[in-house]
Amino acid sequence: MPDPVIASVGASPLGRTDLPGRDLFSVALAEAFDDLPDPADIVEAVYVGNQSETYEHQIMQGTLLAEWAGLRHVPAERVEGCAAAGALALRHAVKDVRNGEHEAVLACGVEKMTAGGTSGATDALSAAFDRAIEQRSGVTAPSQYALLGQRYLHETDATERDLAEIAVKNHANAARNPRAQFPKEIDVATVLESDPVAPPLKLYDCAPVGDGAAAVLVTTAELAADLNRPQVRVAGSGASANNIAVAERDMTDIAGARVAAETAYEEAGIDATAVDIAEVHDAFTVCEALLAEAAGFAPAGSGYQSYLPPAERADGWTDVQLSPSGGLKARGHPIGATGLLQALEAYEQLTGAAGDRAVEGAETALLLNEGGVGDAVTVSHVLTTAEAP
Amino acid sequence: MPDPVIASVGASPLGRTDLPGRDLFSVALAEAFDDLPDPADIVEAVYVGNQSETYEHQIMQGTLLAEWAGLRHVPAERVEGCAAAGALALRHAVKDVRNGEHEAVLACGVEKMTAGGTSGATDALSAAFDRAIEQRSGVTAPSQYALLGQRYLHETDATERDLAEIAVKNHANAARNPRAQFPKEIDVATVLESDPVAPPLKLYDCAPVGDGAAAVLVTTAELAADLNRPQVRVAGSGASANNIAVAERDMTDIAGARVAAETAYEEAGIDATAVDIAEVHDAFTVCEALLAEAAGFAPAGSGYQSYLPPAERADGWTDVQLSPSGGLKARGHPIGATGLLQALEAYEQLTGAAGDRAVEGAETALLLNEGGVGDAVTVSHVLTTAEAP
Amino acid sequence: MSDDALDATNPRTLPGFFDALADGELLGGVCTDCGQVLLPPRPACYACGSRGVDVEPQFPEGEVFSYTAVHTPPPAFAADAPYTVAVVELTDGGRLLGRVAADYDDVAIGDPVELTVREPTATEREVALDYETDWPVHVFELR
Amino acid sequence: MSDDALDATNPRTLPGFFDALADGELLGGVCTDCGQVLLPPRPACYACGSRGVDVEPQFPEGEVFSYTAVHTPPPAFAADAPYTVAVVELTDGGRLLGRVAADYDDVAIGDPVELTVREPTATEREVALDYETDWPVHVFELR
Ligand SMILES: [Zn+2]
Ligand SMILES: [Zn+2]
Repeated sequence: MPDPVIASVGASPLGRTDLPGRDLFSVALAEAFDDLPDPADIVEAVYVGNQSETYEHQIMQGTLLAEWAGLRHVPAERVEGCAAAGALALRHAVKDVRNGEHEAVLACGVEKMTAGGTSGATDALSAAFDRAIEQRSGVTAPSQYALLGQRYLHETDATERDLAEIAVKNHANAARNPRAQFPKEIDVATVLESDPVAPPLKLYDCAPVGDGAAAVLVTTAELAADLNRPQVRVAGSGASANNIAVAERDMTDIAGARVAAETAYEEAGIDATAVDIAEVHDAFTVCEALLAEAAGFAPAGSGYQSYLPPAERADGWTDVQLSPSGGLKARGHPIGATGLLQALEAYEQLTGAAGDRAVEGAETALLLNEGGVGDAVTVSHVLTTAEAP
Repeated sequence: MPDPVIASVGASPLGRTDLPGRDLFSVALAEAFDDLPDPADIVEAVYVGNQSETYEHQIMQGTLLAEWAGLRHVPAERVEGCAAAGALALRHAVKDVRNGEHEAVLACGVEKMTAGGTSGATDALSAAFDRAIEQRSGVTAPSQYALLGQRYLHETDATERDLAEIAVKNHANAARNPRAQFPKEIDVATVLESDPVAPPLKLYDCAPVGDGAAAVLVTTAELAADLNRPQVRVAGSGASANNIAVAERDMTDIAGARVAAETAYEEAGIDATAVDIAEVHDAFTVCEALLAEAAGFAPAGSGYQSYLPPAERADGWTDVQLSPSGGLKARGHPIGATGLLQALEAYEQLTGAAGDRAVEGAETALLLNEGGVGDAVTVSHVLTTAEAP
Repeated sequence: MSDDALDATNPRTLPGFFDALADGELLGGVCTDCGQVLLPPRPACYACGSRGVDVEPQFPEGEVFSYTAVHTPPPAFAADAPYTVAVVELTDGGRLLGRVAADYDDVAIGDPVELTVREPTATEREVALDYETDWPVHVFELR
Repeated sequence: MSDDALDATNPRTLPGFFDALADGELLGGVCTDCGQVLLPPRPACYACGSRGVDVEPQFPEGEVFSYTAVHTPPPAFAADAPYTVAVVELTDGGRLLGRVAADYDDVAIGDPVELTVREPTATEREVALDYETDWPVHVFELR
């Protein structure tokens, strides 16, 4: 089977922008194809991750963005698993290339979250919850995650201060990321004293609402070499659903993420100890703790130590560095683009393009992108450095 | 590569129902797995075609329906290309099986269109049009198709009466289809005298709004044989986007559908003359005429003769029978399920389960499922009779 | 699975489930293979995959498994905020999310609660889908 | 493609395009390779794939290519129905959909029309996305 690689990446500005979604995509596309032939000369299929049609009252984003890239008669579609939509798009591109369906596929993601105010985003995000019981009870994304967080604090030694430290760590990372929505350091007090949203979560435990688009070009290793592009190998891909309702899951063993990560590890022929950096889905601070455990980086109950230097973490922790980009929390979380922004960060880290925030010696990255609350769906990829064939 | 086959099908009642989408899916699932082991014993991945989150304020349909089928830790996602969502789900299932990703995949589709009244459906469908120019000009699905129809009548010898005859033919087919939303014959006058919707299209030129769900099990030929199921081979699959805006396309040469059909023919190693029956996307009567031409069944400008017996059609027409199910027009058009209802019809025709409406000697079927207006995206499959291996 | 038609009177569908709930009866699916309780009932068990699912009344009491307060509500519930929600583990083993009729500060994990059912408010009816309009709302009360 | 930043003042973005339209100027993308006109401008040409796309004013006249009347409007435009819409082939080669300020019965394929621009109505502003609020609406008038 052909070896799928990421051959190029691009992203729009992240945060509160004055551009519609398709224009954000234009910016991401221009960056991704800056040194390349026209997309129409290379790309054979397009997948678009997009969470909600309500932000811009627009479905058919596959067709729309393919056309915007100058591609008319190619397969193009939108894929949706709430905030995992971006990694679903990446996964389809990877599968098409490794199965010989196509030589080059464009995975993109876009979300224009700020077009309808905060209440518009709150409403759009709540469509990810089970309608019959959860939505009708008035829960929100922060309160759903707070239910996970409350239980996690109950079962483990973690404290609200630990969760705050995760936010502090991710902001510190973002401060060195020119793409970040919030490229500034914060302190623990700022998190602990921020407005209550859904206890134990406060405003600074929550990833922001924001706009953004990303584009990731997946090709065969041969084509990437022909194009003279730095390449990163996609060594494994896994995906797993779990119950849609939070109540019916194990709320502290994030089993769907565990299955997705293990599938990706198995395909890559590695285990968790081989991972140098991981971009995990810290939509809320507690997620980073839970996902560190699900990914096999941390023993049960000690994932909250992700903010500590490896030497200071509990026995059984790996040396992984989590979310060098700043994570969803500080890099930004434009829902449908997030999974591709994770891939972008890993691409830059593994190709020596991460500048000030480079994690020294990073050769293997894990991506964990989730949709719905927690692991209602999880998509995971293992990326590794690659030599041109 | 493994030979992908359809091994089972199921559908809910179609039309105005009092069941939510997930319950409609339960009905379709029960039929599809009536003679089979539990889904969890067979199915390795789930794709859900669904057009709009607004009908039931619900995204994450992949996760939700997988769980409803008793599948927890499998890849599950929603795919969306407006009304082509169902065939996109089928296409992913087919690709996964033929590429050895999975042995059995469940392709399903659901749409609960009647949960928000007619204005809800009109609004939800309009999200398929380009937002910037088309939606802001106040167009609707019927008026968009009317623009195609008006041009078609201008360029060809077709008349409004011919379009009406297409509706009459499809109602006559539906009258023999126990699954049809409108299982009753109508006459030409009923169509011509029905309320104007968007000239030249009248109420009876339009497929109805309605609820529905469908489930299609795609497996290897070997597994279908082990399960003792009648099987239909998926011999080819094609997909193509086109411009999102109607104005920017060739409005009478439906090029996206042409590309999708030709890709499916090529994979199947056949041409249009080999096709015995075709389920085409007659969301509006004029579509059947346009798609008969795009699929290579009819010479340019004579597709409107689809309602005539083969012997009475113009030279260059094949002997194909179009939409024995009654088509979207009379069988029903629950958007995200439609592509799978097309597959269901072909499955029943090719396995001798079509009862009164069986097309004698049918061995090869073409499916054309479209999303957006006309061919903004088209997904096509060629199905053929298969002997158990 | 039962041979009854899966129509809106069947408690294996949401309309049937909420009809029973409106009468004060919480119906759960109970897996005949592994005992998992499914709230609401559904065609198959997510824990083991079995389609052997009985429908049985669930005892309307349980304990708080996790809880929080919603300070930034969806637009339709703005007037209620902050309000408390919880995941409750019921006596018969199922888990169900719902509102708690108590201040956040008065709730703790492990607290015993009772399930009550009320008609939807005018505001809730306004944001309901056509088929949800008469569906009741369940609320947990501290015991 | 131009080196200018792709920001909201750039006519290669929708805000830039509609700003110019508000001033009465219809800007199109014109492919430097195959001449295709793209309305509104976009990063690449759908006809040939080239990213060589210039932005040029388009002459605001053309002919009706197809047309219809909307009898069953979206909720926001209910008061206007029935109204006429058309696909217009512009003199410079691009095609654009828009409303026609004429009764359906007074329009025919081939009729010459002129593009006019007006501010959005209060109703149109109500259903606009935040960033669309001030975008103008174009209307074709029979010449
Ligand atoms: Zn069970
Ligand atoms: Zn060109």
